[in-house]
Amino acid sequence: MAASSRMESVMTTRSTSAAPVADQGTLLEVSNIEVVYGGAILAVADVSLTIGNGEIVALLGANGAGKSTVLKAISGLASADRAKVRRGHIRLGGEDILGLAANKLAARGIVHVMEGRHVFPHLTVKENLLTGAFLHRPSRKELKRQLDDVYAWFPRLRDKQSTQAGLTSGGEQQMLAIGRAFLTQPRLVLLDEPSMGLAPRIVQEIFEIIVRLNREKGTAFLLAEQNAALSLAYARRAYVLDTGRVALEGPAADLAARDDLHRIYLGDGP
Amino acid sequence: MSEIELRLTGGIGEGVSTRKLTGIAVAALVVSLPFLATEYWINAIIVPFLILSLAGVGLNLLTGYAGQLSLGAGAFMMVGAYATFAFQLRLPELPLPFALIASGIVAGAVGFAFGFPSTRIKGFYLIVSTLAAQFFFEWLFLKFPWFYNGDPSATISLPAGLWAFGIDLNSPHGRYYLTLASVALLTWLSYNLVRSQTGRNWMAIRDMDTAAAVIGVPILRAKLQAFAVSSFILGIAGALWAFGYLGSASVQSFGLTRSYQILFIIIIGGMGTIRGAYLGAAFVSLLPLALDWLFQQLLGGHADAGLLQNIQKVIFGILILWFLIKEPEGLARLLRRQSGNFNTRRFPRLKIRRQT
Amino acid sequence: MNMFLETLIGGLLAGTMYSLVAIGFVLIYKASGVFNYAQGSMLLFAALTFVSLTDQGVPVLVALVITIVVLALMAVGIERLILRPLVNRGPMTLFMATLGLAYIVEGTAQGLMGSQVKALDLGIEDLPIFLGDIMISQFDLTAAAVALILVVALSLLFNKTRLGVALRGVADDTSAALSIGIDINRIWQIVWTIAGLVGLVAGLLWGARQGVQFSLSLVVLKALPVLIIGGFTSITGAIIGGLVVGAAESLGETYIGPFLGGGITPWFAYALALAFLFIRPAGLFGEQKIERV
Amino acid sequence: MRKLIIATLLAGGAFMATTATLNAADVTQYIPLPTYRVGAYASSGELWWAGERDYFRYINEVEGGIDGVKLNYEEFETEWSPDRTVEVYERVKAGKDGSPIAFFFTHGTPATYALLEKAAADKIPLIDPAGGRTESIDGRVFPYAFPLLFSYYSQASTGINYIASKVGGFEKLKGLKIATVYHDSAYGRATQPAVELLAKKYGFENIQIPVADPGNEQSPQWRQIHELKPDWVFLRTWGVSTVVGIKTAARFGFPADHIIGDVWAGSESDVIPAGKAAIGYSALAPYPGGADFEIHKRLKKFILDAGKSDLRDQKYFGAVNYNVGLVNAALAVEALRTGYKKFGARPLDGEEGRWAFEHLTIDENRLKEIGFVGLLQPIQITPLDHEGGGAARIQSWDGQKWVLQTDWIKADHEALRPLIEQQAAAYAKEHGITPRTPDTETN
Amino acid sequence: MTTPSPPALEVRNISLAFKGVKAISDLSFEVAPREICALIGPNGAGKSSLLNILNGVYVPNSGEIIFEGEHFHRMQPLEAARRGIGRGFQNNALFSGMSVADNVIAGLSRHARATLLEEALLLPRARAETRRFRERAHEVLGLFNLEHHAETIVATLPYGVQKKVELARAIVAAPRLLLLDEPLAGMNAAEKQEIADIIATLNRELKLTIVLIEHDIGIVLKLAHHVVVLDYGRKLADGAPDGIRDNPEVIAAYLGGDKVEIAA
Repeated sequence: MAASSRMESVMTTRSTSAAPVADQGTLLEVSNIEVVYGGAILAVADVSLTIGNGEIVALLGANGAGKSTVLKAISGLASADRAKVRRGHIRLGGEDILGLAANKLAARGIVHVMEGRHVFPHLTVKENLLTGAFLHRPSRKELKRQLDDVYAWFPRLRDKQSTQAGLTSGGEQQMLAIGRAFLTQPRLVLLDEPSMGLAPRIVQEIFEIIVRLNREKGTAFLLAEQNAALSLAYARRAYVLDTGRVALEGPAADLAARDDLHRIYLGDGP
Repeated sequence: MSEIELRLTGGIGEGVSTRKLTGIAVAALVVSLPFLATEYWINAIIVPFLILSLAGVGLNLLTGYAGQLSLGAGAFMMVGAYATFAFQLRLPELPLPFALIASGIVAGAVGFAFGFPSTRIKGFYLIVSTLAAQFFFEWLFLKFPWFYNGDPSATISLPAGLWAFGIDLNSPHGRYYLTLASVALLTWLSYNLVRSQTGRNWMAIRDMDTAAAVIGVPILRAKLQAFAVSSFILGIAGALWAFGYLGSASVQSFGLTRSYQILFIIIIGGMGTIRGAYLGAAFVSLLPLALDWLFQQLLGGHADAGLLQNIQKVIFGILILWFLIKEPEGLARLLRRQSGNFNTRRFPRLKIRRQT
Repeated sequence: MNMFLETLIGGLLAGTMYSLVAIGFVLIYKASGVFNYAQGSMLLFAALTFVSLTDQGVPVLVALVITIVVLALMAVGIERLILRPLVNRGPMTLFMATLGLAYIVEGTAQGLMGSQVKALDLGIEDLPIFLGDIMISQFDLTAAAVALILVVALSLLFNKTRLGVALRGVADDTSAALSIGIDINRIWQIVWTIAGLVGLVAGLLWGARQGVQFSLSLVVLKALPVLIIGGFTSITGAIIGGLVVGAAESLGETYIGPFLGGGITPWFAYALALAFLFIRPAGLFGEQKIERV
Repeated sequence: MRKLIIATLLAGGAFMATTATLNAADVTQYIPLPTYRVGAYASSGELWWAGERDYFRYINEVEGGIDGVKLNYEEFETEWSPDRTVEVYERVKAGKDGSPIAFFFTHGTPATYALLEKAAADKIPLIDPAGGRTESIDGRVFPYAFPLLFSYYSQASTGINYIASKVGGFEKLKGLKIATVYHDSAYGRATQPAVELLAKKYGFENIQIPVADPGNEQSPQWRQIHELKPDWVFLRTWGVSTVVGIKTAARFGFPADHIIGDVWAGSESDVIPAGKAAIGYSALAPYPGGADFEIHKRLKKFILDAGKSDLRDQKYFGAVNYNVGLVNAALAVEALRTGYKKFGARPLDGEEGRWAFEHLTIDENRLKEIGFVGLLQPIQITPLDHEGGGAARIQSWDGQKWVLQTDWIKADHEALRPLIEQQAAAYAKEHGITPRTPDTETN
Repeated sequence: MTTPSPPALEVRNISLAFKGVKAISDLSFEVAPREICALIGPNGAGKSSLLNILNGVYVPNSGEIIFEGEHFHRMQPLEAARRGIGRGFQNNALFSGMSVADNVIAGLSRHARATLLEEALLLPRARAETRRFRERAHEVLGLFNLEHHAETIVATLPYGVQKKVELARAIVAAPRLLLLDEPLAGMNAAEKQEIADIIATLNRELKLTIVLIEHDIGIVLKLAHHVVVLDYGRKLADGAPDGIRDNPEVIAAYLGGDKVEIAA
C-alpha cells in the first residue's frame, strides 16, 4: 500500500495515454519467493512484489533474469515445468494461493498469457476464444455476447475467426491469446513478453488495447517485458529483476527517467 | 570368477579384504551350488533364472544403456536357438561352445539388420521394427522345414544332446555349469563394454542423442553396435534357454510374452544396470512361486487355480506400475538405497581399479 | 481382374475393423501423449463386461449403461493412479506403464468374468452380396458403416461441443489449456472414457466376428502398423491407415503369400509400416516435430 | 546384495527341506495336472479340468479310489506355455507326499515335445491323448511317450474315410478336391504327411492353405477356397481361427456341411460364437459331446447334484471339452487299475506307469462297466502301439448341440503304420536310440 | 582485435525458417582465429538457431558456412565434431545418468580407436585407451577444479557445477572452434565470474576460437573481442565491444524506446 500511495504523486507527472484506474487495495502479494527448476537450477532467488487492484505493473529485466519464472510461479504453471517455489508466499486478496493448480487459479481470476503466445494452433480463432470462455460455463447467448465483446476489442480477430490459429500472424496470435485470456474474466492478467517478435506498430496497438482494457474493465496487469521503454510508458509501477532478484523498483516514470537503466541490461548493474 | 562377483556386488566403503573374502565366499557358493540345492531347484529355478538374467543383460545393453526400446527380445533369442540347432545339426564337428558363439554372431547380425531402422526412426516408433522381427521370425522358423530339420512338429532339440569337448553336460549339474559359465563370461564382457567408450557412447545416446552427436559420438555406429551386441547375448541366452533349460524349443518358447518378460525383468530390476538384470530375473522367477506358496498357505489349496493366476497377473501389472512410478531405476536402486550409497551409482570402478 | 478387385475391396472393408481399434489409440495419444498398449485389453474388458451382463439376462440398454459407467470409473482410476503420478515422464515410460495396465485389466477381466468364449450376435446377416461379379461381405459393410458413424460422431463431438473444443485445446498445448482454466485431469478422464467406448464398439464388432474372448486383446497388435502408417494423432489417418493395412494384407496374402508359403499376414503389415517409416518417419498424417536444443 | 543372495539361498533350502519331509501315512497316487484356465486358451482349459477333476473326484468319493488307492491330484497353472509345463514337470517329477508319479499329463503338444527327452531319461510316461508326437506311437523308439487314442495321422485318415463314406466309396475320391485350411503351426501342419500319402493312394487333389496365428482375418484364404472350389474342406484350426474360419466360409458361400473340423476345432466354443454359420458343420469326435452317456448320469447324481463339481456353469456339462477331461481321466484311471493289478494297490512309479499304459485294454465290456459306451472307443495299447485306438465319431452342429452322425470310424492303420515306423526310425537314428524289441518284455 | 589472417569461420548469407516462419534472414559475419566472438540480442533473435546450424543440427534454407577455408552448405553433427567444432548447450545437455568423468570422456569419442571386441575382452589397446582417456579427462577436470566430483553422477550436482562439466566436455577433445550457448545462464555472480575467467583462459592458453551467446552483456563486453548483435534474425551491429554498448540501435533493441515512439 505504501508503494502505491507513493506513486500517486508520480502519476500526475505522466502525460501519456496511459491513465490506469485508481487502485482499491492490494490484489496480489508476492513475498520473498525462491524458485528452482528440476531441483537444481535457481531461477528466482528472492523476489517480492505487490500488485494493486486494477494496476498495471511492469516486470523488467534482461533475458534470463527470472521474469517468466516469477509469472509462472504466480500462475501455478511452474509445476508443469518441473519448477518449484521453494520459499516465500504468494497471496491473492490475502489468501495463500501457493501450490494451487493453474486451472484452479484461472477460476480465481489469474490468467497467464505465456511467452510465445501459446494459442492452440489447430483450433480456429473462434474456437480458441471459446476455450477461454468455457471456464464460467456461460449460456449460449451469454457466450455470444462475450465473443462479440472480444471482437469489438480486437476487430482483426473477427475477420479471422474461422482461420486456424496456427496460420495467423504473430500479432494476431498475441491478440488472440489476450482475448482468450480475457474471456476467463480475470482480475489479473500475467502477460509475458507481449512484444516479442512483433513489429513495433503491432506492439503499439496491443499495448493500447491493454491500457484500454485496464481502464474500462479494471483488470490488473503484470507485464514481463524486456522492452523497458515501452513498458514504462504504459505501466504505473515497475520492478527490475537482475539474476533472480529485484534490483530496482518504483514508479514507472521515475525508472524511465533514470539514465542508468540500461546498465542493468547491458551490465554494470547497481 | 571371483573378480566378476566382486564387481557385480562391489559396494563402496568396505575394506578390500572383506570385499575379497565375501567375493570368494559368494563365488564358492555359486560354484558349489549344485551340491547344496536339490535337482528341482537347479533344473526348474536356478538355471532358468541365470538364463533370464543373461537375456536381461542383453536387452539392458540395448534398452537400458543405449535407450532403444525393444519388444523383440524373444525374436533374437529365437534366432540364437535355431542357429545353434542348425550348427549342431549340420556342423556336428563344431564344438558346442563355438556353436553357441557362432549362433550369437548370427543373432547379432540379425539384430544389426533389424536395428538399422533405428538410424532413422526414434523413440517408440522403433518398437515397430522390433515387433516386426518378432513376428517375422515366428513365421520364418515355422514356415521353412530347413530350420527345424523337417521335424513334424517344428520343434528343435539337439541331436546329440549337450556335449562340450567330450564332456557330457546333459545332467542337471552339467547344464548348470554350462549355463553358469556362459552367463558369467557374457556378463563379464558386458560389464567391460558398458564401462568402455562404446558403453559411454550408448549412454550418451540414451541420455541426450542430439548432444551426443554434436560432441562427436558416432550415433549410427553406436546404435547398431548396441543392437548387434544385445542380440548376440540374447541369441546365446535363447540357445541356452532352448537346450540348457527346456531341452527342446519351438517358436512358442520365444513368443511375444517372452519378449515382455525380458522387458519386465529390466524394468523391475533397473534399467541401465547389469546387476538389475539379475535382480529382475530373480524377482520374475521367484514371484510366481512365492505367490503360489502364499496362496497355498492362506487358502490351503482350495482356491481356484485359474483365479489365482489372474490375481497373479494383476499383481504383476501393479508391480510394474509401482516400479515405474515410485522407483524408475528398479530393484537395483532400491537395494542401493537400503545400503546407503546414493551418489556413486554405476561406477565404483575407479576405486576398485586403484585397489587392485 | 475381378479377383483382384474383390480382394482389394474385401481388404479395404476388413481394414475398417483395424481402423476402429486404431481410433481409440489416437484419441488417447492426442490428449495425453500416451501410446496406450492397454487399448486391446480395454477393448476386451468393455466387450466382456457388456456380454457378461446380457448373458445374465440384463436388458441390452441397461447393460450398455452399466458398461459405460464401468468404463468411466476405469478411466478415472487410470488417470488418478497412473497418468497423474507419471506426468512429465517420457513417452517410453508411459508406454511401459500401459503394458503393466494391460496385465491388470486382463487379469481382472478374466478373473471376474471367466474365460469362456461368449457368443455375441449383433443380428447382422453375413451372407455374401454381389456387386456384379464382386462379392462383398455384409458384415464388413456394416463395420465400415459403424466406423463411418463413429468418425462422424467423434468429429461432431470434437468440433461442435464445448468439451470437444477443450479437448482439442489440451491436445494442442497443455500448459496453455491449464492457464485458461481447463481441468486437464478431467479431460484425460473423459478422453479415456471415450476411448473405452470406442473400444466397446470395436470389441463388440470383433466379438461378433470371433466370439468375445481373451484373444480380442491381441487386436492391439494389428493397430500398431495402422497407426504408424496413419500417424498417431489423426483420426482420419487411423481410418486411412486401416484401409491401407487391410488392403495390403489381403493383396499380400493373395498375391505374395503363395510365393512365401502363405500365412504372411502377421508380419506383412509390419514390414509395410517399416517401409512407410523410412519414407515418412511421422506417418502419413503425423506431424514432424522440430527438435529444440 | 551378497547377504540377500545368501539369505535367499538359505530360505530356499529351508523351503525345500520342509516340502521334502512332509510324509503322509495314507496311500495316495499323486497326479500333477498342468492346466490352463487362464490366457488365450483358457476357454477350452477351464472345461477340460472341470471334467478331469470331476472324474477323479468321482473315483475318490464314490468308488473309494482305485482298489482303495485314492488319487491326489494337484493343479498347476501354465497358460499353455510349454516352458511353464517344463517347470511344473521338474517340480513334481520326484512325486509328493511319498507317492512317485506314474505318468505326466502334458496337456498340450508343444509341452510334450519339450519334455520328450527329459521324460525318457527320467523314465516318466508322458500322456497326451489326441496329440503329441505322432511317430511316438512306435513304443519301441519312444517307450515313455503316449499319444493315446487318436494321433494326428489318424485324424487325417478318419476324415478321408468319412468323406469316402459320404461320396459313396473310396474309388469316388479320385479327382475330388480336398482342401485343408490349417493353423500355421506345428499342430496345424501335423497331418500333412498323412494327407499327402492318402492323396496319392486315393487320387484326390490335396490343397493346403495356411492361416497365420491368431487367424482373426481369413478373407484371403477363403477367397482362395472360393476360387479353387474344393469339394470338401478340412478345418484344422485352433481357438479363434476356427470361429473366424467358419464365419468367413459362410460369407464366401462355402457350405458348412462340407467342412470337417478336426478334434481341436470341434468344441462348443468353436461353433457357438460362429452362430448360424456353424449349422451343419461337422467335426471329428474322439471325444463326442453330449450329456446322455451313462457316466454323465452317475456324475450328475454324485458330483454335480452334490455341489462338488468344478464346473462354474452347469450348462457346459457334457460339452466337448468337459468330455475330453472325462475321457482323459478315465484313461489314466484305467491304466492305474491295470498297473495295480500287476504291482499291487500302491502308488506306481514311472516305469510301472509305463508298463500299465502299455498293457491298457478297455474293451466293450469294460466301457459298459465304467459308463463310457459311445463316449470312448475301445482301446488296446501295446508296446508297439502307443495310440491304441485311432478312431473317431463324426458329430455335426445343429445350432444348439452336437449331434452324432456316425459310430466309430477307424483310421487306415495299415497305410499309416509304415510312415510312422519310418519316422520313428529316423528319430532313433538321429538320437542314437536303439529301439526296444518288445519280445524282450515278457509280461 | 583485427587480424590480417583469413577468418576461422565465416557465415555467409545464412537463412533459416521453421514452417515458413523466418528465424534467421540473410546473415553474414566473420570470426577471426583465436578471438572470442559474442552473439547477443533479445530473445528469439535467432542466436541458438545459428549455433545449431554451425554444427549441423539444423539445416539452413540457404547460405553457406566456411570453416577453416572449407565451404559447407550443411554441416553434419559428426562431421563438425570431427573437424574440431566443440559445443556447449543452452539448457545444459549433459548425459544425466553418467558420472562427471564419463561425461567428459564421452567427448573423446571421435578419438577412440579400440574395437568393440578389444573393449569387451579388456585387451591391451582398449585398456591403454581407457587409461589415456581417463588421464585426459582428469587433466581437463583439473582445469575446472572438478577432480573430486569425477565419479559423481552429474544429475546429482548443482547447476553451476554441471555447467562447468559441460564446458569440460566441450573442450576435452581439444576443439579448434568452441560454440557456447549461454554458458553463464542460471548462475550467481561469483559463478559467472569464475566461468568467464575460465573461458578467457581457454581462449588465451589453448588458443581457442570461441563463439558464444550470452545475455549478461556486462560480462560479454569485457570478455569478447568481437560482438555481433542480432535481432529478428538480422544482424544489427557487428564490431568491437566498445562501440556496442553505446550503439543506439543496440540499446533500442534491448530497451525498446525511441524506435517505438517514432513508429507510433
